[in-house]
Amino acid sequence: MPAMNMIQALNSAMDVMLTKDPDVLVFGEDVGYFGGVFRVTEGLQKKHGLTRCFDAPIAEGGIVAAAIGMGAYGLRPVIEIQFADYIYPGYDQLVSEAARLRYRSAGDFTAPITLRTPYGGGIFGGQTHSQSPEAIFTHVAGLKTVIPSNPYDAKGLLISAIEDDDPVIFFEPKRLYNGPFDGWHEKPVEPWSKYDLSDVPDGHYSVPLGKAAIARAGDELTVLAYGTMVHVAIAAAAHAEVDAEVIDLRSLVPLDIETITESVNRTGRCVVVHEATRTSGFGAELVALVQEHCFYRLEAPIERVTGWDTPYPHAFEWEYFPGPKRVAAAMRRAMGRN
Amino acid sequence: MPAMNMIQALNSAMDVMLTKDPDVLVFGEDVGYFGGVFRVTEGLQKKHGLTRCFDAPIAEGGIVAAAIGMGAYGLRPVIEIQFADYIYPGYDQLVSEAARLRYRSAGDFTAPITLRTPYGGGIFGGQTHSQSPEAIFTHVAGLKTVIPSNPYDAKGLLISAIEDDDPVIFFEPKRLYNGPFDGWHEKPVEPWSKYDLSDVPDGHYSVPLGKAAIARAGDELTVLAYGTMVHVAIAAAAHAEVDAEVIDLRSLVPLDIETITESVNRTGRCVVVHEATRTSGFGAELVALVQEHCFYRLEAPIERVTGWDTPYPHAFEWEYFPGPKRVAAAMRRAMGRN
Amino acid sequence: MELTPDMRNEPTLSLRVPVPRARPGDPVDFSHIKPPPAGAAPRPDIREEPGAMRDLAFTLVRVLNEEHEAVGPWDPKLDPAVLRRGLEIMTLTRAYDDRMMRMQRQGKTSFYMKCTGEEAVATAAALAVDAGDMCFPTYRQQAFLIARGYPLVQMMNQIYSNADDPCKGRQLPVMYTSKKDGWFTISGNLGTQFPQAVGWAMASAYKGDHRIAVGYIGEGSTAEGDFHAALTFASVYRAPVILNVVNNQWAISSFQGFAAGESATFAARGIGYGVAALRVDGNDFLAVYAATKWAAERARANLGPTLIEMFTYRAAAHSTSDDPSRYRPAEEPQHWPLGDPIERLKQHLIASGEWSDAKQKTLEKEAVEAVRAAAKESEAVGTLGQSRPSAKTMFEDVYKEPDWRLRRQRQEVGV
Amino acid sequence: MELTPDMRNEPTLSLRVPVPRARPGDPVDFSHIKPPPAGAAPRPDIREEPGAMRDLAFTLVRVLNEEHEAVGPWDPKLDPAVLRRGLEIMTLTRAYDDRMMRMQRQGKTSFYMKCTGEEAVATAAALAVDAGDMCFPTYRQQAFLIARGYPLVQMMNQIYSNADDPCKGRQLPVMYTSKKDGWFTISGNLGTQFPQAVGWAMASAYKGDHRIAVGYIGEGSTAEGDFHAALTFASVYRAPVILNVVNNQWAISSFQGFAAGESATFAARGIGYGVAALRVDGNDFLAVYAATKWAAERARANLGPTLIEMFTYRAAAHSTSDDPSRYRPAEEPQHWPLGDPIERLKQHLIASGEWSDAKQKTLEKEAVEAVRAAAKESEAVGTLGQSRPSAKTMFEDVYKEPDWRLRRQRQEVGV
Ligand SMILES: Cc1ncc(C[n+]2csc(CCOP(=O)(O)OP(=O)(O)O)c2C)c(N)n1
Ligand SMILES: Cc1ncc(C[n+]2csc(CCOP(=O)(O)OP(=O)(O)O)c2C)c(N)n1
Ligand SMILES: [Mg+2]
Ligand SMILES: [Mg+2]
Repeated sequence: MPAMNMIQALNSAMDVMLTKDPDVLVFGEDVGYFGGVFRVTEGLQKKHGLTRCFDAPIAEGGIVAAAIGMGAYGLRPVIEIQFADYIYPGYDQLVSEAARLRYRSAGDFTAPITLRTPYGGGIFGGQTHSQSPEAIFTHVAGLKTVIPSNPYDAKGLLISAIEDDDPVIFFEPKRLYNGPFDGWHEKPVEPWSKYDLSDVPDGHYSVPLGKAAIARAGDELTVLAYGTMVHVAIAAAAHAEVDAEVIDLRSLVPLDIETITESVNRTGRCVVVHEATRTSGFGAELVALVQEHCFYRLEAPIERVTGWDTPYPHAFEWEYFPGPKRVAAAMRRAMGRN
Repeated sequence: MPAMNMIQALNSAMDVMLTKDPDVLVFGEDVGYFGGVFRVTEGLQKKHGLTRCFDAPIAEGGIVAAAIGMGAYGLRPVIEIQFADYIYPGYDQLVSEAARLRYRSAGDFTAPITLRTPYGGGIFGGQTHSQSPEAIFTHVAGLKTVIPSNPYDAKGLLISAIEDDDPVIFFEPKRLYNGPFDGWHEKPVEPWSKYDLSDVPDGHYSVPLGKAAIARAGDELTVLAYGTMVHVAIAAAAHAEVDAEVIDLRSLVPLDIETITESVNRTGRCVVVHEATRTSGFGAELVALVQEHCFYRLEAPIERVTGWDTPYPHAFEWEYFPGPKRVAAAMRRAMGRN
Repeated sequence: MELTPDMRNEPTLSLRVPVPRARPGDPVDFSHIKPPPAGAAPRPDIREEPGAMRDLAFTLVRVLNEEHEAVGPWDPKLDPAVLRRGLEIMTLTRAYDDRMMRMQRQGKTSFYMKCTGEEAVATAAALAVDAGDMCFPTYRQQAFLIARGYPLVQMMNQIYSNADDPCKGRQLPVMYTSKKDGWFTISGNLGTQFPQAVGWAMASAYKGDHRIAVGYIGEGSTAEGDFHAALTFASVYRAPVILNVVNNQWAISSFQGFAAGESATFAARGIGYGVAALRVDGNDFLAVYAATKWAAERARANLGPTLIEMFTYRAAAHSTSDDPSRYRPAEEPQHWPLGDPIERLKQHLIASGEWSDAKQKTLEKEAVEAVRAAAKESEAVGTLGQSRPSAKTMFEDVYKEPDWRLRRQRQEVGV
Repeated sequence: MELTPDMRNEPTLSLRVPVPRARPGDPVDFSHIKPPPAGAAPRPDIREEPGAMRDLAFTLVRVLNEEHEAVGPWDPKLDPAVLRRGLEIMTLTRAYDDRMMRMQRQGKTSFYMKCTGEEAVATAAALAVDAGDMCFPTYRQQAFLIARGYPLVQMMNQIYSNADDPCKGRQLPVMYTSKKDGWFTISGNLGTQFPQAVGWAMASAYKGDHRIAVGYIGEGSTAEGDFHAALTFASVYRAPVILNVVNNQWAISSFQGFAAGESATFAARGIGYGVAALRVDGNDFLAVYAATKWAAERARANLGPTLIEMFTYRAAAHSTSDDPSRYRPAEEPQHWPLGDPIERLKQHLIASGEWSDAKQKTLEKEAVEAVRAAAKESEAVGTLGQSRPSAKTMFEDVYKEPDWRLRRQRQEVGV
């Protein structure tokens, strides 16, 4: 099996789906001839043709709206929003339309669209190239929200998203595109090819939505994480010397509540991590669910390690990013070992 | 003191501020000559003139953007979004601009705008006239989010919001405009004039942002609520026969964590209620905070009573609305009395 | 020395806020509306470049003259049977509107919206396009759905959110859906469906289909960003779509000046995108038909989108929640210079010997009867609150399959 | 029997996706750009109705002819001192761009964006408006800020996010702010500032001020809903604002066809809103100056907004993250038919006996020197990562006063 980085894996997922299903098409700003600013769609236009992978006007709302219309017709559009920070002009179409089409029409119309967008910080992108807006989609009934943490899942989940009959917001951790990143930002980056999860089959396969993965098995404490933070959590466990079970949620909606509950009921301790601002982040929902489901097993308060309640500042990227030190400190607090 | 319903109290707040500060102006769809579809701005144009209270194009994004430009100039615009359900086209301007102007310019520019909008269900408005999107604003660093529950607070909080130098999203519980509503929807509605909190002074006064109120004192359990749900919680306490302390948060950001913590540490039990969809609603943040601050005093899982994870369906309004029965059931569960 | 602005002898700036010509109590003033004579506007070949027909955005395509004759190059030369069918649909729509409005007043439903005075806009368009074409309506094109033969009783079931409501009680009244009839599910959010129509049309083109999309937006809602997205995408991808702006002069209480309608026509918006644009007398059934047909031919010939401003007047209240006498002279509707679409088509048919006042009376009676019969059937199922779909359906269709949250929430409701 | 579409003898639909005339490897093709002769466009009185000057949206206002003379009604007849000042600013801007680009390549900062080839667009406008007017720039109008006399060293401090950065290390490089210099804080989000400029102008009008706003947007970004909001609000409230579309042909890798630039000009967008619209040779300093001056006079006389398409070319990469040779012929910039703005202004000054090649050489040397001196000063404070504001500032300015969350979070960081 070829070693793929996350960019290649995502590209392969679209390539496979474009080949398999004539109703799949891909569009977005700069995704056509150029292949996208992160090169995730590179070569797709050349291989599949001008009308199957093409550029779009700089109008995120229009891109989503056009995709909804196409979905209503019967296509499966895959759209790219260049940075998650630029998704807001499309928010109305996603919330008021894509999410509700099936419900309001009692199944008469649906919007089987996949919206891909790179999210997260750690690339010195400043406040408009670093955001993690996943929470505001998880609040919306009718949308699914998916975030992979490695090439294998990226491809398998993206294929599932494209094949899914509901609208899926697919966040790509851009800090992981070229290699895993554990938050020790001064260490050199290792390419994905050194990791097992870069063994990505060339052809079609899928990873189901709604099924979490155990990224690191452990017994002392449960970490709930997704995307970039999965790797940070693993690094933090080593740093904290805590035998943490790191759950890679993979999809936030639908959420694999069983895996979460089983783990926390076993460990009795839980740390939730994400890069997004803390207040009303998806971590709040996770904390709420864990305390609802595991209250009587909890031995310590559930900790949240998150971005601060500020924008993502350019020069203070590493103070903002919830790196392994902060996660480790939370783990130790949760263990009563501080 | 005159008895005012909430509409009159809000109108009076704007009247007072238009009179007091020439930099205050009011605009939005249908708010000028007509006085707004809920008549909250009635008479303001006539009294203060065409350029101080006027209609706007049907462009929520444009309304917010214009207000930001005005704020940058030095005005204090008060804008109305006709229904909270229609706020999403303005979301980008609120999140990417209003919320960040001060931060990104290091205080060089600010956006002292107040955005008023009616929210919530219970008026047979169907899914596009019933939403409660407060959570998606509380997630955004730089925005304040305020929700009054009675005429006195409505006026005092709105004056505070207009005088505040940061952008404030001011949600008006439309089900409470004409009288309190405790969720027993088959009971006749009583007008505000029968209630003390309709004693609203004519002139200028303010209720500070960030200070919760004890809507009902109690010792057995703490309910965290805001807007319409304050009244439902009080009714539910009676129905459940639980001596609940009902905290009316009044502002979600800034949040009065002290009042919350003090109460829950005392009662050891907590129920959080809101009308918005459950997942990633502001209730999740409240649960997270309470378990972070009061973990060792909690005697039962914190309960959430919320709207379902569906749109707000026209014919199933009362199944959707988290009425006193559902809140009471949660109280009794929290008390171990079910 | 440079003069600073306040040293110059300049007036100060002042903020201009649009004001309509007449408010309650003022005399009606339509003196600014000067409809050109019927037949005057040229009809370009569909292959003409949009840039060569910009003038059509500033005039008014009209076919019916003062003598009720069809004149000029836009006369679609329709078979009288089609005209009678149009009259029938419009008459039925008006009867339907009247009854549903009364039903709301009687508390049988929560809300209703009439299209009185605008019936031709949707009716003629529906007859001018093909059955497979998809309509992306606003809440004011019920005549289009009626023209497609959708059963009145189903419409009423939706209005009543009753047990047979095709929307399963989820939508506010008037938000119909019917994919098989080429009718897109109506959104309560203004404007959103306009660029969706373009996306649908792009999909049809992508698939090498023949079907086109027909989108609608109110003139007030053209201010939304979605309007601009629709025009941009339609132009860039030359989508086979007809984009209709229904300029009925009012957006609830705001006159069209608040959508920049004082400064230019809405059809003129097309010019900046290189989109062919027509401005049409929306109360002239024949003009609406001809313009729609022309636009449909262009679209089907891969010549791209057409923007049509349907110039008309909202004769009734915005909705049952509205009272227009608070913001416009009560007599304004009667003075609308372009008349009533039903009356005008009727007169044309009479003038051409195809109709009579007596026949119209009969038609009206039949329409009222048809509505009454449908109402009886629908009300037997139930009006709002009397019957409704099973409560468990409330948790369905959020996703194709409910996840654990929805299953659990449904259990909590006990259904 | 009615013919269904596929029974008709019609071609099937097909989706049209725009394609630029030349890709890497292809010969450069600017044959579609046919600039009219300088001096040909009429210059209407500022009081003229926008509807009477629609043609100006389809031509190109040009002043400098092939012989480097200023000709025609738009000749602003500028004092040579102003022209030399313009040349100075443009030359300085280019030197600044070159150095900062190199600094990024050397790892001294994370990101940079040049405006090479577009210097006249911002420079001439800055000189044509008043000091109190507020500029709402994109990231490509640095020449405007330089023209306002803002210190280069401050700009560099921002680029380096160093201890003296006026944005306190919070913003991506090039996102300057300076209220006192009439320069609005730049947003990373495209388009958002365009309707804000209108709001600012409305506020100025509301207060009976004299100041106007000058907004900028790239041609690619005109597709955003914000562009439409700006035009709508400017038209409705007749705001004293100049709305500039900088059409530099490219939006990263997408040519202007993806913003509907193949079907009409960007200036033509103004027509649909009844907004006065000019299309201007953006590489002609005199034309940009004259058009801006005209628009400013209109605005200050309460005559409302003007939309100006600045027709130019992005000669450099989009940003330091971009490589244009991947999507356009590498030689395209050299073939741009409207030349280089600095070269053209220089030749004009030489032709009018006000300048020489030798003087230009000196000016260039001085510019490089000025930039070097500023860089020395700024780099002494620190390049990216070498110095920065105190980390506690990270929690300031989220609100006027931090709430308990921010105080607690700051404590957690230990600053
Ligand atoms: C996004 C959004 N904003 C506001 C509203 C509230 N609203 C409903 S109808 C209406 C007026 C629409 O006027 P117009 O577009 O002219 O259509 P008409 O009613 O005249 O057919 C408004 C403001 C809404 N439904 N959606
Ligand atoms: C809302 C938003 N969408 C996308 C982007 C990413 N982006 C940055 S610059 C750019 C191209 C802009 O092109 P144009 O408007 O023509 O301006 P130019 O760069 O040519 O000056 C894009 C797509 C963004 N910054 N903001
Ligand atoms: Mg209207
Ligand atoms: Mg550009």
